[in-house]
Amino acid sequence: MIPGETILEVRGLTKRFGGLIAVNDLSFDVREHEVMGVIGPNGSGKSTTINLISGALRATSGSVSLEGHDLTAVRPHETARLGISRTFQLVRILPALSVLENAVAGAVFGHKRRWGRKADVFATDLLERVGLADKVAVPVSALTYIDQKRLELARALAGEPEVLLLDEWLAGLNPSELQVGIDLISSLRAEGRTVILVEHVMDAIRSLCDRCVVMNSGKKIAEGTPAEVLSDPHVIEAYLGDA
Amino acid sequence: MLEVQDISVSYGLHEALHGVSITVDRGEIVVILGANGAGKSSLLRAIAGMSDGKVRGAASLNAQALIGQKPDKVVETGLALVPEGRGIFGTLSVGENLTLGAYPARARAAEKDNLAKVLELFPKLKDRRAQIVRTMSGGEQQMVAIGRAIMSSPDILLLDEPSLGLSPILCQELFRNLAKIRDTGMGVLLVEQNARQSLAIADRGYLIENGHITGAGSARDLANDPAVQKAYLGATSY
Amino acid sequence: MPDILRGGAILLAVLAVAALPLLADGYWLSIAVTIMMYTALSTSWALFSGPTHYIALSTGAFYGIGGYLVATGMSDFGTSFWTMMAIAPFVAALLAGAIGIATLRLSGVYFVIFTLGLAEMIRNLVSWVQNNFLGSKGLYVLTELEERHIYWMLLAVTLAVFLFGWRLGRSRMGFALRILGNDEEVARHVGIDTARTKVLLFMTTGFFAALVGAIVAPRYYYIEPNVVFSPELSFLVVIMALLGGTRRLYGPLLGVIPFTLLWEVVSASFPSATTMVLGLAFLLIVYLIPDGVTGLIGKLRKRSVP
Amino acid sequence: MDVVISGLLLGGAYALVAMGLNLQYGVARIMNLANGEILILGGLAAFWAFVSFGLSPLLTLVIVAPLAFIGSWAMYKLLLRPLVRRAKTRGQLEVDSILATFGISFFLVGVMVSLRAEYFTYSFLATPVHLLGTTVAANRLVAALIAAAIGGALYLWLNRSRPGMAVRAVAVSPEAAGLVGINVDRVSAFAFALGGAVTALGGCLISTFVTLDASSGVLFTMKALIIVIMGGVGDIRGAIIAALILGLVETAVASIIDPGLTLVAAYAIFLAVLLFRPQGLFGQGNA
Amino acid sequence: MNRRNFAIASAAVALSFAFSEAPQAQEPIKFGMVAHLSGPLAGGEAVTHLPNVQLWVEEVNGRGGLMVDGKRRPVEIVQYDDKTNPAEHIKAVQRLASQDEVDFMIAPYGTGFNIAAAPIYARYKYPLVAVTAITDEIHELTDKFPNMFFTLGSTSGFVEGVTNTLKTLQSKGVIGDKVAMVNVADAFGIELAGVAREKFKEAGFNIVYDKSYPLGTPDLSPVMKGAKAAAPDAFVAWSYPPDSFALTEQAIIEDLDVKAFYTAVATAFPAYGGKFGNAIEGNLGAGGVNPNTDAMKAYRKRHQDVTGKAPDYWASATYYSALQVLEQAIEGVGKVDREAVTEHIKNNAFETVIGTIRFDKHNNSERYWSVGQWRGGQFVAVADTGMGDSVAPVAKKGWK
Repeated sequence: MIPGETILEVRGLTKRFGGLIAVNDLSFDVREHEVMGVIGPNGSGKSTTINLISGALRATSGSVSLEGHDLTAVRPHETARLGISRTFQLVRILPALSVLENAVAGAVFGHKRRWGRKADVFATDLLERVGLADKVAVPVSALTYIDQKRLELARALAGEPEVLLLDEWLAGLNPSELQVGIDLISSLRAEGRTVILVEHVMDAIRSLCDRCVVMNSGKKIAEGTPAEVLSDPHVIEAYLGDA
Repeated sequence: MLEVQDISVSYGLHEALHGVSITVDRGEIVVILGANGAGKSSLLRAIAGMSDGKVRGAASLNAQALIGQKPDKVVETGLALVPEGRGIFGTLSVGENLTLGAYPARARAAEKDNLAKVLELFPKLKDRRAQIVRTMSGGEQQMVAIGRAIMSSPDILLLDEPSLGLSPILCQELFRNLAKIRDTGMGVLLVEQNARQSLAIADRGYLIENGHITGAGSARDLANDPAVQKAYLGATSY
Repeated sequence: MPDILRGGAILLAVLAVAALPLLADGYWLSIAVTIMMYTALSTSWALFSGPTHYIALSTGAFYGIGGYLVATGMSDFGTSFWTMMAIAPFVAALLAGAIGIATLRLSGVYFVIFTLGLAEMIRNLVSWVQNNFLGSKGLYVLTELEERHIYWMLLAVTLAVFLFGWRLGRSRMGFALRILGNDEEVARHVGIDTARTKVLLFMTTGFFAALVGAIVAPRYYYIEPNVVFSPELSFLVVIMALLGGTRRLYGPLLGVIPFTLLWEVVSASFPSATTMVLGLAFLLIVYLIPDGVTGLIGKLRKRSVP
Repeated sequence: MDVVISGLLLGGAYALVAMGLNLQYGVARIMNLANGEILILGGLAAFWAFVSFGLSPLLTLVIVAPLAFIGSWAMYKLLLRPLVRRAKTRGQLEVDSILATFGISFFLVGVMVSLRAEYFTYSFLATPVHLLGTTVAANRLVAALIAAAIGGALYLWLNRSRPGMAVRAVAVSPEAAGLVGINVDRVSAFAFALGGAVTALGGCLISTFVTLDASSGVLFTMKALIIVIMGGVGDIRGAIIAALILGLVETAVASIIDPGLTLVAAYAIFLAVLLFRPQGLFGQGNA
Repeated sequence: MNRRNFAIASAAVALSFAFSEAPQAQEPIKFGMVAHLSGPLAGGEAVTHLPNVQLWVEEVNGRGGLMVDGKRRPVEIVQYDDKTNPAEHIKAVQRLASQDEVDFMIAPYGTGFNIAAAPIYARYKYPLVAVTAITDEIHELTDKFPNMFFTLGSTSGFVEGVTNTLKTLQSKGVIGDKVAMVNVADAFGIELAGVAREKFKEAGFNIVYDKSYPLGTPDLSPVMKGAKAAAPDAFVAWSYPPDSFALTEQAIIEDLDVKAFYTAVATAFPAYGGKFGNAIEGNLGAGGVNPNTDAMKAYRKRHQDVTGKAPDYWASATYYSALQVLEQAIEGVGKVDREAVTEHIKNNAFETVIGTIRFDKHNNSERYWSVGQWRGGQFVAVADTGMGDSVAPVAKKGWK
């Protein structure tokens, strides 16, 4: 799908932890229907960026705005209601809830605020969408790793986000699961969803992203199509290695 | 010599590690490569007596059994672990961290020598003795963590993803230092995702996938293996 | 069971419980009052602390506010018992709101410690106000209410707590609480205002505790601040709720009944060593029934069904 | 000046109470609600030795401290250690230890009631001492001096000696302590026992100027918890300073505003610390 | 489960059987008692109530028991602990009445507990001879609960005693008109301080320091320093036991130079004299007795011999007297008939260790000592209502 208008704007975003600058003057735009990759070495500030956008952390300076709404000083629940959903680096399932309830959780408090039967139907559809239709009755503790990831994705989608943040969603999957995962994200892309994807898996970056931001030590060192950034000498030096 | 025989680790119903056997000798660097969740950390924690799960199998160092021992006993047999996230005492000073490293009885006699060794390896720490560790940068904290492990006079040093969160330059420095540590006669067992750099300094390596050892060999052979190249050197991030 | 049958059964049970003062008098009625009081307190405590895992030791404070406001209202201002009973819970809820806003964003331990001393602090504060601004010839709560009237009022409160809990369990807010209890981070990111949810629930707990304190006040005729603001009560409520289990709405009830009876047996059998034996009983509960009675029942059920 | 001296002396007494709890909560991670009862037991011992044998509380100290050490050690090993083992999370341990130690405190109150239900009160060094233009009671001064000595000794021991450092290491991170070969179990038990000894010792001293009875422990537990949290969990220096601040604030409020508001003031500063510095005055945050 | 005896009582019962002239053992008369064995009031209970019950049981059973229906029946105590918790107290009283079906009950310790238990006593028609209960609501309470009797005076009577004592000292030129007053901030202290504020003013005293402190305050030195700074002629504290001790100790340390020093509850405790020795010569406090009557002397000696401790110089004797009232009323009626016993108490006079007790139409005995003073190791009454045997108060001369 052809990328549309700019939907998310990040401007001069900076986050300090004590003396450490985790994110340093970061700016980029995400356009509607676009899959934006954020890559970089461990500790380069990718996850901090996701946390700043989702409101889990508050920026030291700079701004994030979604369709003109300033998200910089907004708490996570408000961010969620304004249309940003996320998954977590280490998968976070609600262990005492059923599979269906896990998915419903995303639908109830998001900006559509579905409830009761409506929410159940909606969540059931999404579970089917991510391939969990036959696992609805399974206790969440018995789900495999990939199924937990699917469930988390269903929960995030249930919020009907304007922008979906996937924080290393593919990490830890074995090669066969990886293909399933990539296909799933690719189908989201085909639906025209706007996604920010933090990843280490280069295959996924290449096949899924419209554009990429490369970070190192909190700074953006490159931005462009995957092909462009992956051949950028700075990126090779700082991230891919020249050995 | 560290000998790990047929170790399995399970957390509840989930088995994270199935019958893994490895050996590490003094004076060599052995690297274990594997994806996230493959069971690498489970292996190290099981050997060091810090597993939260149920551990079966055997491991021994210098003919002393390790499995079933608490971490403090394991340290006394001559094994030191630098865990993921470093496991340092963040609110204590560099000096205190190093002194605590020499807490095991086996390390007391050689405390001075070990300290000299650490400061030679990491000259930066020399004038930072009074600094509180958590105010230091990631790379410096990693030095403290490794330095503290060396203070316990280990025969074998275990490191869980030491390059995590380090800038490429610091990574290079780290791996150079590991090579130096090997040259002092210590054995180093390294769990890494940074295959390229770790294979460059390692003597031998194992591949671990879904809790199984799926390959083993000399570092050079592994680096040249096309499957390894695809899985760890090309297709993934590094 | 069809809903209508279940509804009928509940109605019958409630009627039977309500009829108790007609059958039992004296001793058994006073035990029934105790059970009813602790059921209301523990159940409302569990509505908040069960899902959120914040151990609130503030029941004694709010309960004390209820009793104290009734006493001071009647003794110092000549207001009626009913007026004060109506006002007290709202005062407590407001206070709970303020405390919640200040402390619920902190980690659990701070909250525990803050609430631990709360009863003591409020006792000091009201005593000071009483001493300096009201003055009093003692705090008397002289009403025509008898034990059975108090019992019925407590029954009404208990039913209200259960009804509230039942409605909550079926509401967005109840669902929000369950999510919050599972993972607060996730809860925030699916759009739940966790701070507001916690504060509102904490206010509800304070509301009910003060209401119970107000209703029970006429039982004592004479209110002493150091007795109504009892830190011990806070602990008893927590222990009974945990003994029963906080996962189910009826869980605390299953803790209150055996605990009250155990307490009776202990006080009757060891009149001069009650405190000591109760201490031992606490320890046994903590070590032997860590998941509460409901957890125990669940475990037994699992064992009997292969 | 009056206020400062009296405040510091009161703070000295509080410091004694808080140091013990700080070791127990900071190192062994047990929020010990029976701490106040251990203190009262110390007071009871001092009272009993004084009344029956005319033994000076300063001598009783020497007997009480090792007894309390052994008792607390046994309490940790037998009653609390299983909870530490059982707990999957820090929160779970907190809930369990709150309930268990509350049970223990009940039990101890029961024991003491059967020993002596009346007030324990006696006169020891209740003589005025003139100090910097104000009068203070000698017993308070002695208590404050001993508190300072114990606090100083503990501080030096924790910071200068190897075993002391091991205790601090466990306080900072039990996991990392295991990694450097510290037997976390043993150090925790030791710290808990030491905390009990210091608390009981505090009880001996406090009984010389406060009228205690079997049921008054909970007040001390509460103050101690407030101080420990204010000072920063696991930090002896913080506990001492927080105790002094609390003593000063309480005395100032009692003298200048109204004695009826002392506890309210204590709570107000507690809340202020929580709101503006949730890790405590000396706490190092969530390292 | 519910017939646990007070160990000493049962020993006494066993003893009484041995000496009983009746060939077969008589069924005991059961007396219920709910005590505060722990909690804030346990200290006072242990001084003032429990030893007297022990003494009384031993004495009555020593002579074979109470004469009822022409036979001597031993007495037996059924006792529970309420941990100073009114809810527990009410439950325990209920249990005594309906489960143990005790024949009579012995009044609890503390104003609040007497009032809280009154309705149950009334429902089961138990006479309640309250001792350690001081209130100005006696009329209202006895109207509501006609089986309730008061023996230790009213709040106003109490404050009047103090006012009169101060007045006497003032008229002798011992003190001026400046009074420093403090009170413990709970119902008891607030009530007394409230009444005292009016009465002191009426009597022309000038209250130069007036503060409250919370129950359980560990450090009362600021209070004493504040009082001292106001340079009073007299010091009055409406205090409870722990703070009575602490205030006195602080006064010694601060060397509070007053000629009248009053602390309320616990001043009459033997422990008070024991702790401070000669320093408290001339101290005033709540209560006091006339230690010179033969009855009182004999009582104090027996108390010491039987229980191993001295009685306090206030409510101990009154509490024992209340037991005597009950005893004489039961024997006067000659039957275990609670209503008749209540009537008997209303209509008769009783000879007790504190003298003759007779109740007025409001069930109040208007004979009590209200202020005592430490004189040569004894705490003697210097103000009273209806007793007429108190001595004149004297100036306190320093703390040495």
